[in-house]
Amino acid sequence: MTGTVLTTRRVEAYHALTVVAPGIAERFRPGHFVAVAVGGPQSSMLTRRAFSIHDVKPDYGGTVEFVFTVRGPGTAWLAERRARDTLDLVGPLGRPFPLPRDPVTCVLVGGEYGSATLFGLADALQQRGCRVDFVLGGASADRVFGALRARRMGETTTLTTEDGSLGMRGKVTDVLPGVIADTRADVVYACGPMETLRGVTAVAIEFDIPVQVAVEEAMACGIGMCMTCVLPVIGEDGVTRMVRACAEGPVFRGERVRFEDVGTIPFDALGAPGSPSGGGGTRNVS
Amino acid sequence: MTGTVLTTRRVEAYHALTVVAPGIAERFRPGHFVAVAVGGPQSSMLTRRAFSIHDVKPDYGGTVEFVFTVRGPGTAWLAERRARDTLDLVGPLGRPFPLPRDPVTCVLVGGEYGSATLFGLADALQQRGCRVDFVLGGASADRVFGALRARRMGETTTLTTEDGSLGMRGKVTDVLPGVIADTRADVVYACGPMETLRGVTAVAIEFDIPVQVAVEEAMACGIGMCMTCVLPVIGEDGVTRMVRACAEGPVFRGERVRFEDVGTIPFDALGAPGSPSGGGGTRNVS
Amino acid sequence: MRTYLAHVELINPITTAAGCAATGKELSQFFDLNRIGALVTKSITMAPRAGRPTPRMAETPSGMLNAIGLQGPGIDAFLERDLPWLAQRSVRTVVSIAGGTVNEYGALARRLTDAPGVTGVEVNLACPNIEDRGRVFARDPSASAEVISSVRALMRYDVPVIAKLSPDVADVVAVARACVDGGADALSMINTPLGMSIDTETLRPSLAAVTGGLSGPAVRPLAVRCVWQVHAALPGVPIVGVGGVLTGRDAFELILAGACAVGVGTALFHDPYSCLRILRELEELLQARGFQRLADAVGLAHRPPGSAARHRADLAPGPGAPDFTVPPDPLNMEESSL
Amino acid sequence: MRTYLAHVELINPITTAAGCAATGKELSQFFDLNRIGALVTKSITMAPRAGRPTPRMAETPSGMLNAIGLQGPGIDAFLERDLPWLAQRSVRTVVSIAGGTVNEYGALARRLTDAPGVTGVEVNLACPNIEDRGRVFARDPSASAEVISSVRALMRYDVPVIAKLSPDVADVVAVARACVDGGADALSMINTPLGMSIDTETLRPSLAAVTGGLSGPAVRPLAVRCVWQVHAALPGVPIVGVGGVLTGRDAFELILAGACAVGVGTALFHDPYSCLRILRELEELLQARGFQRLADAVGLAHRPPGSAARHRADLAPGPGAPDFTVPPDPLNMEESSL
Ligand SMILES: Cc1cc2nc3c(=O)[nH]c(=O)nc-3n(C[C@H](O)[C@H](O)[C@H](O)COP(=O)(O)OP(=O)(O)OC[C@H]3O[C@@H](n4cnc5c(N)ncnc54)[C@H](O)[C@@H]3O)c2cc1C
Ligand SMILES: Cc1cc2nc3c(=O)[nH]c(=O)nc-3n(C[C@H](O)[C@H](O)[C@H](O)COP(=O)(O)OP(=O)(O)OC[C@H]3O[C@@H](n4cnc5c(N)ncnc54)[C@H](O)[C@@H]3O)c2cc1C
Ligand SMILES: Cc1cc2nc3c(=O)[nH]c(=O)nc-3n(C[C@H](O)[C@H](O)[C@H](O)COP(=O)(O)O)c2cc1C
Ligand SMILES: Cc1cc2nc3c(=O)[nH]c(=O)nc-3n(C[C@H](O)[C@H](O)[C@H](O)COP(=O)(O)O)c2cc1C
Ligand code: FES
Ligand code: FES
Repeated sequence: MTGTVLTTRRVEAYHALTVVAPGIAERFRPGHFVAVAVGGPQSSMLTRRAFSIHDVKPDYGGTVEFVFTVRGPGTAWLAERRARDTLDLVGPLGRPFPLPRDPVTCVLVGGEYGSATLFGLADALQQRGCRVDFVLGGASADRVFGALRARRMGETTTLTTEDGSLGMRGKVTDVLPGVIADTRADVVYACGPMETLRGVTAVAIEFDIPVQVAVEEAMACGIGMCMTCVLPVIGEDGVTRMVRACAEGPVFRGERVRFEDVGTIPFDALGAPGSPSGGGGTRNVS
Repeated sequence: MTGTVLTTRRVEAYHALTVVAPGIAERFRPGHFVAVAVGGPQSSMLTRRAFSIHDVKPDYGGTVEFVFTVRGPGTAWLAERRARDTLDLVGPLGRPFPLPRDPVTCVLVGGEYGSATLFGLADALQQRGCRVDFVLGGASADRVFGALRARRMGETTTLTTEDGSLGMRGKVTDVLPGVIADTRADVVYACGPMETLRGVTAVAIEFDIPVQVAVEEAMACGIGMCMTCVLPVIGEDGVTRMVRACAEGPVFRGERVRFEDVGTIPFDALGAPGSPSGGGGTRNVS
Repeated sequence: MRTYLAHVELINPITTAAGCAATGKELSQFFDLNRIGALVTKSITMAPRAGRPTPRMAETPSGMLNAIGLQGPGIDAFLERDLPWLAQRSVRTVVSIAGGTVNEYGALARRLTDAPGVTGVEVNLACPNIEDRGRVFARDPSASAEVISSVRALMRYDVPVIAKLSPDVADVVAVARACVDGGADALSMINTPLGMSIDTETLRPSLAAVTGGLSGPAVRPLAVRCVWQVHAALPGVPIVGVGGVLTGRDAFELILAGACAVGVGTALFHDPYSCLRILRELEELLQARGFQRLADAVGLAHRPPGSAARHRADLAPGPGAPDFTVPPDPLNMEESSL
Repeated sequence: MRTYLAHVELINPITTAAGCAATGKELSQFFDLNRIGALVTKSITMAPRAGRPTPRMAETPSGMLNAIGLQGPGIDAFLERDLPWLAQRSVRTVVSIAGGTVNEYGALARRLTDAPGVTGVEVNLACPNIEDRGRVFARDPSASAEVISSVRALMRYDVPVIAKLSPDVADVVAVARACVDGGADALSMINTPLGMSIDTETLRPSLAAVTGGLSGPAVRPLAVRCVWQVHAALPGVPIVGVGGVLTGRDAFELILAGACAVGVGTALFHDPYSCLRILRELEELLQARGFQRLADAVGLAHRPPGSAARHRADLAPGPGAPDFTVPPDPLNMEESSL
């Protein structure tokens, strides 16, 4: 689980770390993430930080790269790592993107660093003969991740920024309907802030095409044990359950995620306090 | 209080760090120590680590060097520091060695890394025309600190190791009586483990010459506020008090330190539970 | 490194802590669950529970707060799906149970008593008592005792009942004693003390549930103290030490305080292999110090000072030194009673 | 950034925590003591006290244990030497007092009532009550109330009496309420919870006194929770928030929970300038968020959710979204009563 940092680089507003981790690289599938320990041996920060895997390469037996933005002390610490430092990672984790059997047309939508996870996916899709079009957005030009690579890989690439500094002014959801219509897309894949995923899902529903979203929920373990990362998702049986973003996700069918109710327990969820299924008030309080 | 690490070096079994710290270097007197924060910004280690100042130099406005052995996680972290890292130090702290007015003969006794503090002292003594003789010891050759420098500075230098790998086999206290007799020493200075200081003090008392010892007690603050570093010391008035090694010390007259009672509250100490002075049982328990 | 939890033998003292290893399946991806002393399940309730809204977790210095709200499938699904999965693999399983009334705990025990594969039952007492205005059972010796005796009465005689105690009390020994009097075969401590943090950006509590349980190394000093106090008062009662164990050293610390088994919780989130690592480190520590059996180390730190050499020999009074040590301070009951 | 401790105005909310700034002289080498809201002295006892044997300190994850045993010169020396030194410099001084009986606390109040330079009296209730088999006052509402009313009765009417509470209780609100009923003008919380660590080399407790008080960031979640609970129950009572404050953010957290002043303890050992740094950071945080007065932030996190935007807008239900939020769980009294 301990890997050596091979390279560090800045990509616009983001940092990227490449770490030698053969065990993770080997089993990687697009949509997987890693959970990274931060702060070193005597750190006061106990919980791992989750990052989508951006890229894997065969060098040194296998490397993984992830891209991140500095948010709090954990990512600040990561941003100070240098080549040859060691890093403690667990992975690959989560349910990856499901791939279509047939060579269909796919629109890949990325918001901010959410784009990082889409290139491995594009690769896998193209290997199956799928057509890939990108829609990438961010607050400003430096927060749109991977525009160049998207232009190289995608049939078309549409960029948006909220301040208009790159591509169209606006959000990915503003341009998405046009792209779906133009490309006659069969399926949408998306990764980005929850708000973006909600919008993308709404658009896909409008066009009546399937949408796969990779969500981001605060996580303590990343391996399905702590139950902190749950969100309300409607099951095959129509029942809403609080499911773990790390174990059942992070990739879900967008239509199944009750985006409006994230951060709540919907009253009709299985085991909700008011629900007929029960769910008395018992709780571990101290 | 934040200084940049200028150089790091290994000296036998020890590590040495030189840090740019003009404010500390400027006010340094032999016997002073620094209190160093360990573990970086999100460290779980809250208390500072105390180290005697080994050397100060005028480079870069003033540098201080300290020498240390890896004991626990804090010193392990320090041992990993590299040039250009920053280090957070408070100092100079403590009561330095008092210097004799007259050009007398001084024996300087150092055990293990305790020797580190003696060279600044030797310098100051020699500037006053004192004769300086060294007695340095340690468990093994690589744990005797500063033998070469002592040989250069001292009139004589006697080395001891417990395993006989350097100098005489035995302890500094075994050879000290001979050195005092040979040099007709007027005063003894000592720094090292408590056991060594106790022995050195006993020898000095036998010869009826004054002895100044720099003690080492576990410290949380180093600046006289937490009261963790106390030991029983007999005052001018003959009354034993629990005094702070960081503020009233670390240098004490050896005869005044009740070495046998370190780690206890002697029953006749001011405010001891059984003592007539009172000291009821009131205590902050939670 | 065998140990006993009441009359039940465990192959080693390392267990998971309740609620920190989900159903066991997740952890079994990382190691064979038979290699640890026991798997403690999350607390099972009668009905399925969706738990609390998110955010459910907040990181704090050397710890974390959680307010999961006992999300779980309820006893039926547990008995149908999760327990058989564990039983098929012969995983020694301690089932943790939680309820809102004495009867609910009893009903859970009744459901478990005939279930195959139950090595022990741990009673999570840190739940609000509906019948006493939501007062937490674990904070009240008599309510705790009532729950325990109800569970003990209904549970198969050869399955030990373990009472899980909270540190948020004025006198943990009183609660421990009440539980033992109520029939507890063993005690587990500590559950998480109640804590809270506020997000200084949103100006609101970090957790949707406002308060939550504090776990991780930050609380280890509280766990060591509780284990110490209870072992001193009730030396014959087996204790599972839980709280902030990250390393073999930490497990050893709880064992020296009086625990004969050690639960690993938050550490599992940081390192899914931690149980095995801790076990290995503990074995090494015991070996290095010449212990033949785990039992020889249990509660060892209680023996009178002087019966083993102080580490820093320079601080110990010399052999012939006058006995100037401090006379016992009559008012420091906290220590002098130990 | 003025604040009020009962009717006494402090120029700012940052104070030292009792027992963490010695006599004040030590700290005055680092900054002018007049720049902080108040200096809280270490707890003064009637007689001089030598304290506990060493080791008195053990580092723990994000915290430390201490068992100093109230070493100090006694009230006579304090009134002769330490208090006049502070008074001459016009340092706003809150004198902390500690006793083993109700009478001893009263006797201390009597000695202080005419002493010039006493801005407030803080009553350290975390002392064993000799008359009740060493039971700690702070763990017993009625014993706490008795001490407070004795001190209040004997202390000059215009000097506020502050009760310092411990978190080692099942119900901190009950103790707080008893103290206020007993006449406390303000409350200070938290004192250190009782903890312990064992040295795995010597196989003995790390502290000579066996157990000790846990302080530092590790306990901040307990402090925030106690301040929150007490402010919710007694919104009119001024609270000094103490426990694990290292930065302005931490002070702000306690203020949002309901504290109108903040004590800095362990942080002073790490950084002797920390009081001023924390003050500056707090000022910046308040300014950045547009607060004009400290009072506007006190207890602000209690306002109903929704009256300010959630930070992670993506998690907040949209304006037209159906109200699917969780109905109050009748059993979660801990939160629902707040
Ligand atoms: C599946 C998944 C994939 C992710 N991929 C990326 C990525 O590729 N690039 C990137 O920059 N970020 C990504 N994130 C978000 C990233 O995990 C957080 O930004 C990071 O944990 C913040 O840590 P911090 O110490 O800087 O902040 P702090 O706020 O100090 O973190 C405190 C605690 O909260 C948790 N936390 C806080 N915010 C988040 C969040 N948004 N998501 C999850 N946990 C959080 C942390 O894990 C930690 O336990 C991803 C999150 C998830 C769940
Ligand atoms: C005045 C003074 C001068 C010192 N000079 C030197 C020196 O020049 N070189 C050197 O190698 N060491 C010196 N020491 C000892 C040094 O402070 C400890 O070795 C160091 O603090 C251990 O830290 P740690 O994290 O490695 O160990 P840990 O055991 O993890 O430390 C835990 C805590 O205990 C305290 N502590 C533990 N042992 C000691 C000790 N012996 N003295 C003081 N505090 C202790 C630490 O400060 C810390 O708070 C000196 C101590 C004092 C008091
Ligand atoms: C996420 C989480 C969930 C928990 N769930 C339960 C539970 O269901 N039942 C229980 O008795 N304790 C529960 N606990 C408490 C732990 O079992 C344990 O007592 C506590 O976390 C202290 O140990 P640690 O520091 O090793 O985590 C939970 C703790 C955490 C962190
Ligand atoms: C070394 C030390 C000595 C203390 N002495 C006292 C004391 O004399 N009286 C008191 O009421 N609290 C005392 N305390 C408790 C502090 O005032 C404070 O309540 C506690 O340490 C939590 O705050 P902190 O985390 O900022 O240190 C002491 C704490 C420490 C660490
Ligand atoms: S992060 Fe722990 S269960 Fe998902
Ligand atoms: S180390 Fe704090 S008083 Fe000496």
